[in-house]
Amino acid sequence: MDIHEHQAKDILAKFGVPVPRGGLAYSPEQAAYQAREIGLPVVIKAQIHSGGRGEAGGVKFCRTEDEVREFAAGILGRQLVTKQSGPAGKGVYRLWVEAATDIAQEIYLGFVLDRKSERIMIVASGAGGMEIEELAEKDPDSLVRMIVDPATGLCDFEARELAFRLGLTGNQIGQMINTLRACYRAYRDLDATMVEINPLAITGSGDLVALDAKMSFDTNAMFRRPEVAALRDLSQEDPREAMAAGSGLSYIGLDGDIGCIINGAGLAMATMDMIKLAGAEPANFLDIGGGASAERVVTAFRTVLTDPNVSVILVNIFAGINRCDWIAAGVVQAYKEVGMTIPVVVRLAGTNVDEGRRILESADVPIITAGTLAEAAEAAVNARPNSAAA
Amino acid sequence: MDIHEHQAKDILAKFGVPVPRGGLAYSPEQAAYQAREIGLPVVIKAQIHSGGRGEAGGVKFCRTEDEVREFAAGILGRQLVTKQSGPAGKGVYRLWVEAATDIAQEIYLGFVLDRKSERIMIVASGAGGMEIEELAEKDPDSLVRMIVDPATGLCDFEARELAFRLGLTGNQIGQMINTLRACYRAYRDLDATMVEINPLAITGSGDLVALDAKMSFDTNAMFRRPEVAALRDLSQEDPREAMAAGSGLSYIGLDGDIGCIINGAGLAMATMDMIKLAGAEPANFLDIGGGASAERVVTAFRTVLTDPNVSVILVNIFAGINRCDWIAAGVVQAYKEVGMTIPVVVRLAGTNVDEGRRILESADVPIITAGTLAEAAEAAVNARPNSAAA
Amino acid sequence: MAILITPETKIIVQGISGRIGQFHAQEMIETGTNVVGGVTPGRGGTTVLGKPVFNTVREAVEATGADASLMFVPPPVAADAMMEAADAGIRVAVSVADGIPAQDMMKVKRFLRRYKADRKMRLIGPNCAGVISPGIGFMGIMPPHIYMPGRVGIVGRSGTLGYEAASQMKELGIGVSTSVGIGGDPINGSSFKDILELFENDPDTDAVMMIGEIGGPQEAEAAEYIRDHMTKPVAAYIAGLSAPKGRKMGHAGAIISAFGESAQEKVVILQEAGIKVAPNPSSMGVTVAEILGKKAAA
Amino acid sequence: MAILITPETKIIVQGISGRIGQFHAQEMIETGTNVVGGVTPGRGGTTVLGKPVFNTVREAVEATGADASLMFVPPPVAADAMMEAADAGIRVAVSVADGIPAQDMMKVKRFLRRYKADRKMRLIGPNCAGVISPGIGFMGIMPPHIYMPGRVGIVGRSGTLGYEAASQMKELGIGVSTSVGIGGDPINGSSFKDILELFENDPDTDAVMMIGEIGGPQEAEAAEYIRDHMTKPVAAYIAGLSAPKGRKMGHAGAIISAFGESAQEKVVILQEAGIKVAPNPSSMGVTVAEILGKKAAA
Repeated sequence: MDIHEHQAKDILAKFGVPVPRGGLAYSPEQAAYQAREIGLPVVIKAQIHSGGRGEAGGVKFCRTEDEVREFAAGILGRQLVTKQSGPAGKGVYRLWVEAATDIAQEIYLGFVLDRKSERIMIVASGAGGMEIEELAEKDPDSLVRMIVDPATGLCDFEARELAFRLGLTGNQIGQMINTLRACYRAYRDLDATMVEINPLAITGSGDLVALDAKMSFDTNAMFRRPEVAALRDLSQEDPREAMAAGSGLSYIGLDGDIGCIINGAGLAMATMDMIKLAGAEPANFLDIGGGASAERVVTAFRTVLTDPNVSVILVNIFAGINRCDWIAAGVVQAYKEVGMTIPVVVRLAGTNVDEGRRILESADVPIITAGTLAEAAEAAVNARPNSAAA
Repeated sequence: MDIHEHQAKDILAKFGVPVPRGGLAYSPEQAAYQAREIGLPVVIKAQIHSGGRGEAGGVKFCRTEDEVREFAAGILGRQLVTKQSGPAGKGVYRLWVEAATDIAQEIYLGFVLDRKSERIMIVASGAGGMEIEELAEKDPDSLVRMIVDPATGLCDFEARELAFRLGLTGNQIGQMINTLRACYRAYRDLDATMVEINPLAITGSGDLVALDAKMSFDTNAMFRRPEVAALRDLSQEDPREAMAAGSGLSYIGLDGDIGCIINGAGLAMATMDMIKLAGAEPANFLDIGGGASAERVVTAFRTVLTDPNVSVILVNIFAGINRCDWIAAGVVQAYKEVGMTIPVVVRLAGTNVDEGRRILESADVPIITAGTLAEAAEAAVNARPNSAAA
Repeated sequence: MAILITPETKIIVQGISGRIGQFHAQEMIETGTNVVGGVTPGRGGTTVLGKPVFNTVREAVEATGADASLMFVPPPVAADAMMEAADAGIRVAVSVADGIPAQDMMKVKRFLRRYKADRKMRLIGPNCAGVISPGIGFMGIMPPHIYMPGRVGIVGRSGTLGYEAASQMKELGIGVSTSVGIGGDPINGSSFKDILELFENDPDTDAVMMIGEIGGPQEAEAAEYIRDHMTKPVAAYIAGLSAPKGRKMGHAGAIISAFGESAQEKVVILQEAGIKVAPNPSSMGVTVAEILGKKAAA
Repeated sequence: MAILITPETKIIVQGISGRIGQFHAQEMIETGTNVVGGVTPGRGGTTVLGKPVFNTVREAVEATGADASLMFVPPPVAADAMMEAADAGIRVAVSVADGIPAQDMMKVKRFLRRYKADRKMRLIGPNCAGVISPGIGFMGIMPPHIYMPGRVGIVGRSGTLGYEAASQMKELGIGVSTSVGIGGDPINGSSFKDILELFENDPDTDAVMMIGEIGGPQEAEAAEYIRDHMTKPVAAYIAGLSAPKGRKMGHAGAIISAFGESAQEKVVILQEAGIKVAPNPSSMGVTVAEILGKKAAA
């Protein structure tokens, strides 16, 4: 789960990270008011769940209130397309106005889960401002990595070593130790999956301040972090993905025309691979999850059909904790309730497969059945209205 | 550092331990008011830094406001002597008034530092109400011990196992897990050295509630726990010990007549052993600590002399991080400033011993010098005004 | 013999009194699995499916001599159940829970380091289908009828792809010694390498089918182990060749990282280590047949 | 050879730029101790007493090859300094800091478990006088002139009582191989047993004087070790026979617990293990002379 920059800064500031003074605005007037309160010049930043805002025109340095008002009026309510946002972009509904900072140097600081050590890893670089991927490519020697032992947490001496390795001096050492400690605690105490400060600026007067901040959180842990879960902003999410997630489905929209309803993330990915191999493109990733009821299957059909590009639906179920009879009942129910106008290919295997097949056969629905994964993918690709042209 | 029952309950309640409703009173009227607010009957408990209050008459079950007023008037301002308080007792300046609880069973629950494993140990017993020493003697089989691994903290399954081992059932299991978790976190997060709930009562309706609570804290960690340090109540401490501690001295008043000024806790104890062996009793334990200035030595003299029983002072210094010359200068200064009327025996050894001896010799002070520990102890015992009688 | 579940294994089910726990425990018992009891805190002294239920795993182990545990415990308390099993002396544990917080798994891995190797619990999962030794028994949620007893091991992150492989193999008359789902979470109890080691040392396994996917370092680690230490042939398949970069695909673990963990890169790493990689998920069975043939020829 | 400090030991001083650090570093250098540098964060690149100062212990170790560290670091950050030393590869560290929070020491002990035995740092202290191998060098705050070089080891919780013992021994012409103050805190880096093991294995030590006090389990643990594993004679003294029950006597560690840790009980435990216990602190030297005589007779 992602949150906005201003929320991340709020959280990190509470843990002790130095951030510039700032305020939130939902309108040009509010932005001007905030600029007045903070004192000009200010920097205005579009709040969207995506990086690359600066290059995309989402960040503006303003010297006057008029500039503030003009920029805010121009961007609020717009979709901002960045290199990370996807082609549809993300809607800008709030702005963060903050005191402009005199920047002498930019540091990159990130906290992520390292799957190799299965621990939190700190990645830092004295050449901040760039994305971590770029950094790793352009200035790999500047990257400092440090793994934190959860038994003791981040020790001050480790933070100090990291500060010295980044070339910091004087007061910056203590400030860096505090910042690292704060980020580590925020990560650990709030079940984050990522904390990133980029840039962590060294100001003209030599102090550290976090100019941008990103945090992501472990969805699985949000049951025990209600204060974090409350920061979720649905305006930044794909409405279909959010709706599906609410019904226990894992759905991701893609660019093809073959709608997929599959159980298990692995089988879903493999089925998409088979579709591609057969010369077509999947319209989505969809995992119906374990223990799926007929109702959930119907919801899956509804979700897939919200995509106008879908020209055929492929249901591929290898039931373990699921049951083929429930799935089959769901398919039949979907035909009755959803009003199906496109072909549906169904492949069932595993728990209660015979009952499942019997249900499909005895129901009066025009389903194309398949015995194996390969047959299913091929049948789906061939069932497309335009496949005769191929 | 000890705190009062009501403070410990406050802290533990914030961490999630169930406690009865209660309020603090500094006068009989306040006590009656609290009783009215809480609802009669109530239990009134003298707040002193000592156990054994019940047997000593410091706890009273009251059915009427008059009873409350009468008990409060009788005990406030008095010294309460318990079997743990020492003969002088502890002054009662505040009362805790709390809702009376219907007790079905009493559980003992304690958290301490186990020096063997160097970890926090939980000690619990289904036969609460008694002191842990009594429990260990009378019902050793009821004692359940569990050591907590600091790398993971107390796990729920460990707490659950402990609850089952105490014979708890139903809702009590969950309540016990919460209580154990809360105590462990309070201990760990606040640098406690001891958390004790005795009794942790099972009420008539089967719920757990902490009827008494004690907490002690690690003095060395109070620099980072200002909110805990603020709970210190000087009225419960020996004023001489508190004064000495403020000057970097470790002083403990005892019953004998030989005042001791020594460096190092080990040497101080050994010197006391030697005094006892020579047939006398030390008036105090006093460790002047490392790097002692002449001023600190003077303060040590003043502190020791506040005890009217002192008939001779024994200064025994084996200097390492200390310096004999500074100590000697302090002794000379004490003679000038404090107005010494009793004999002083001084033994110096270690760092800068020659300079120290020279300072003592060249000063015009009637000091008895000794070369060794044995000579020093013997000289002190013999220098007492009444020693000729022995 | 097979691995992890042998005829001697005594299994308890943590969470046996729940609906799902009871359903799968019954399947296990019906298939001849040696289930000796269950654990549900507060239900100690009752019985479920004719098996005794205990309040704690420790009590269950003491009373039944159980050495393995299958856990049907909800994600928020699943990590605690794992630690309880480890502390009570369970040697093999399977967790099917999907949705355990990553930091809980960090804690579990940390916790397991308490124990020396000869006393350490082997954790399979979480978020996995479990373990089946066809003809002996199973601990998990897989449909047991799709597995034919035999001499090829299966190890995979994805449960359903494991079924797919077993079923393709059965179609070709190739049986399974043991099939292990190691689960799709970013932090899991046993890695590919851990299970490959067991297969390498199992006299009843001749070859292994390994099913990986995008994300994480465990396939590369496995490739190195296979190249340097395995004498038995290994076939592999990596799911997610068509996954768009930067999107999560269900498994929290299946994130393409910046540091070279795409399906394409994994295929190359495996091939460079001399492993036969199935070109698509429909040819997993055929690829196993090929490496078995190769072995026969060698 | 002696223990802990040998002629090969290269020592750094953490906190060398401070007043106390500098004073004792100078004493060490004047007595011929092999001090190779110091560490003060932020002072890297400067020199103190002609020795190079580094920002981190790691840098100091890399530049000087130091393998031992004496720490003059204030109690609130003393634990961090210990962990830094351990992580940088220091093998012997002495902390004199008095007043370290107990939970900080729990963390340090936990931290040290990261390292395998052949790489683990031996921590002496905190709240101790340090270590001296007379004639070779010292790391600590003791007055070096009171120690005569010789073949008896001293190990004690109390610094000043250690001086007392050395001085009584010198009076009788008995020299010291190494004297170790393990410190008075409830949780310390090395126990009596740890140091006794070193003396037992040191060819240049013939006998050991052990100075305990009230509180804690380490004297009883040492008694068992001496009885079962030591071939060299050991004399002992326990301070606090006259300490009133239930009062703290300075050392946070010197608390009489409910579970049998009084001075009287310790004396009995030691005597039952066959150890000669000095009846009072003035007879520590004489008691050492006795056990040396006994050994000569054996």
